[in-house]
Amino acid sequence: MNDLLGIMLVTLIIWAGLFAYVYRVDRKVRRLEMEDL
Amino acid sequence: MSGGVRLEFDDLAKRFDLRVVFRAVSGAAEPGEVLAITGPNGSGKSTLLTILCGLLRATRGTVRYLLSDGGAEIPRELWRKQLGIVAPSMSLYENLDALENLRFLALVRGMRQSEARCRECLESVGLDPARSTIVRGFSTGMHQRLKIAQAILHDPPVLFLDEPGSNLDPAGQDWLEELVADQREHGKTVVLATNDRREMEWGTRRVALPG
Amino acid sequence: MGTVLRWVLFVWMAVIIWAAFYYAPAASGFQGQSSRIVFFHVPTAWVATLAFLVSCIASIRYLRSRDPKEDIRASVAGALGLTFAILATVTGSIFARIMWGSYWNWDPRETSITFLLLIYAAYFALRAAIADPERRATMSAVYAILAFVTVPFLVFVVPRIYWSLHPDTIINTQGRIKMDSRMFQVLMGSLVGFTGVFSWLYSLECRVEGIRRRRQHEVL
Amino acid sequence: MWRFLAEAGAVFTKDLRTEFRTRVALNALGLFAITTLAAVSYTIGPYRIAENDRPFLLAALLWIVIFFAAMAGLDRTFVKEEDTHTAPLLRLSAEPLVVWAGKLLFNFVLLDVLMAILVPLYMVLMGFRVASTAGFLLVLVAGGYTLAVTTTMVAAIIARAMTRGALFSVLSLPLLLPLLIFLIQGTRAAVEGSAEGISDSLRAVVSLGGVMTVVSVVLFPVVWNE
Repeated sequence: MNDLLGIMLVTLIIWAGLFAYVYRVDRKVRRLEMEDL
Repeated sequence: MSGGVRLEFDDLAKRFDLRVVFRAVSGAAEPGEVLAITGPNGSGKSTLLTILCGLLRATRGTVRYLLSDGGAEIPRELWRKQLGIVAPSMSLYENLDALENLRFLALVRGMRQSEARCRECLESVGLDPARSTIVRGFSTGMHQRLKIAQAILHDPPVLFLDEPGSNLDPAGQDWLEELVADQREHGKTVVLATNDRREMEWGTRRVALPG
Repeated sequence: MGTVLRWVLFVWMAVIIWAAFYYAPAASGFQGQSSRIVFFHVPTAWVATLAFLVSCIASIRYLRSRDPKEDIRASVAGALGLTFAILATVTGSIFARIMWGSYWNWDPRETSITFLLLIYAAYFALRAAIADPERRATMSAVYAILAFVTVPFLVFVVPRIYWSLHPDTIINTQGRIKMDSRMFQVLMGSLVGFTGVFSWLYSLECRVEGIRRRRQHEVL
Repeated sequence: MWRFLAEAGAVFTKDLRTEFRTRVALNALGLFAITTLAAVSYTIGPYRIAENDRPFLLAALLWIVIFFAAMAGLDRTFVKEEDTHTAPLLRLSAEPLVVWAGKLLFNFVLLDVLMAILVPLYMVLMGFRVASTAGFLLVLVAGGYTLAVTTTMVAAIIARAMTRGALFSVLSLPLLLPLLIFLIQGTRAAVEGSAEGISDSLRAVVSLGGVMTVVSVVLFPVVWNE
């Protein structure tokens, strides 16, 4: 059972990391858009 | 062609990616007149001409062709029937001879029974219709004369001449001057892009492109 | 995409990942748990197709309105479509490896995705080959529509070529693994999740491209 | 309508006359086809393939040779217009669809000439016998047309691109995959003489050709006048 758990946790970590990165980019883009207006 | 065709262009600008070729260029050309477009090399004379004849889209600004009697605007698809153009960047089919070139252009321009007209144009520019050497064998002068022949083949109300005198011998240049004068008498609108001092004199109106 | 929606997406996908491993049972007829890749392979293929659709609609709209924003949408959808098509092909070959023991054997689904991959590759090869932004936009829009017209022919061709090109391969004939209800729910949930991720990335990248083009064109 | 045909005919004869005097496209097509065929027949030849595989494999090889030969030469007609700067004048003189029809006819005739040379040679070298010749000819002609209409459209697109190189085949092949599959099936059915197989593939090839024609009529002016 534990290897399944292992894979799941790794996938969750990857997903969290991806989400954080994209979220940060989203924030930065919003700031750039504010600058332009 | 009955009444002539008026050409109007205002606030024309053209940019190739980051390089602005010209900006805010306006002007008009009337039937029976010669609009001379001057400017140092690289100022965009040829680009402007390509835009005016509809082969290139301007980044900004408008180009309009109006029937001089009534002022109705001619739609873009019908422009091509109104235009004749001589330009260094436009050449003819090098594997066809002079007559074949003209016959082909006459046919695709929808001219009927154009054989006589083709021969007449050839003779008027000083080329012998009987000679069947292909255009690749032509001297640059003969090539230039054939280009002028095709430009007046369908008797267009608007004529664009981009450095028309280049490669012409002195006799050719005199003949060219007569041609331009003759076109003006027939109420044609001539747009001339040149740096040649003599050709500039033919212009009744001028648009100077900044360097 | 409001901020709340983003967090909902985050939680949704986390739940999907958990469900894919624990909520859904392993499909029968497989070596152990490896069938769970279906929850990640099918959505990527679905998003690649969806992105192609979005790219084609934006291309048609560009040709009508000549509005650069449509060109941005078409190219961004294309870029995402290419990424997901690659993901789908990779997960597909792993999936084939599990199901039939060979990495690649022109299974109907694989052919459609590979076909899509070829089209995206060609689309970007064309975009790279044209310098003038306006001409690039028009030519790539025309190509996208040409490819769009060809896809249905392949979708209808695929079942036929599957039998005629390889009549002799002894692959599980029904081609579809049996789905019990829980697996089906997780798969649908995963589809929704991936579509959410796609639309977020899509709108984000459109905005980024918009800013880049605006910055670049300050000159005129 | 008559005027349209006359003008399209003029574009066609112009291209034909140029091709006749320079033989650029025909050389590219013919040379490529013959060398590929020689390589295929030398390395594989009719006897190395198992008897029951022969109909399918020979059909597949035939069309692959034809397709790649097409990739070598069918873009010439548009690329030459741009390279020799004759396109602007043509753009100003002729209707876009006239140019499309003329060039399509030229590519179609070029392909027919290629197939007329290649297919008999292929039959001899590869021991390729066909049960229903009529069906085979129909598949060849329909395939030739659909191949021509698709490649003409792609050629028009890449002619306007600056760096060309292998762009023509990169762009054309994904669009031609379904056609290739239909034609291989049709040819195999012709070898085996199964009328039903032939009509299946013909219906598919003709409908694909029809769709491509309709799309080209709408999109070609957009590409040509860009």
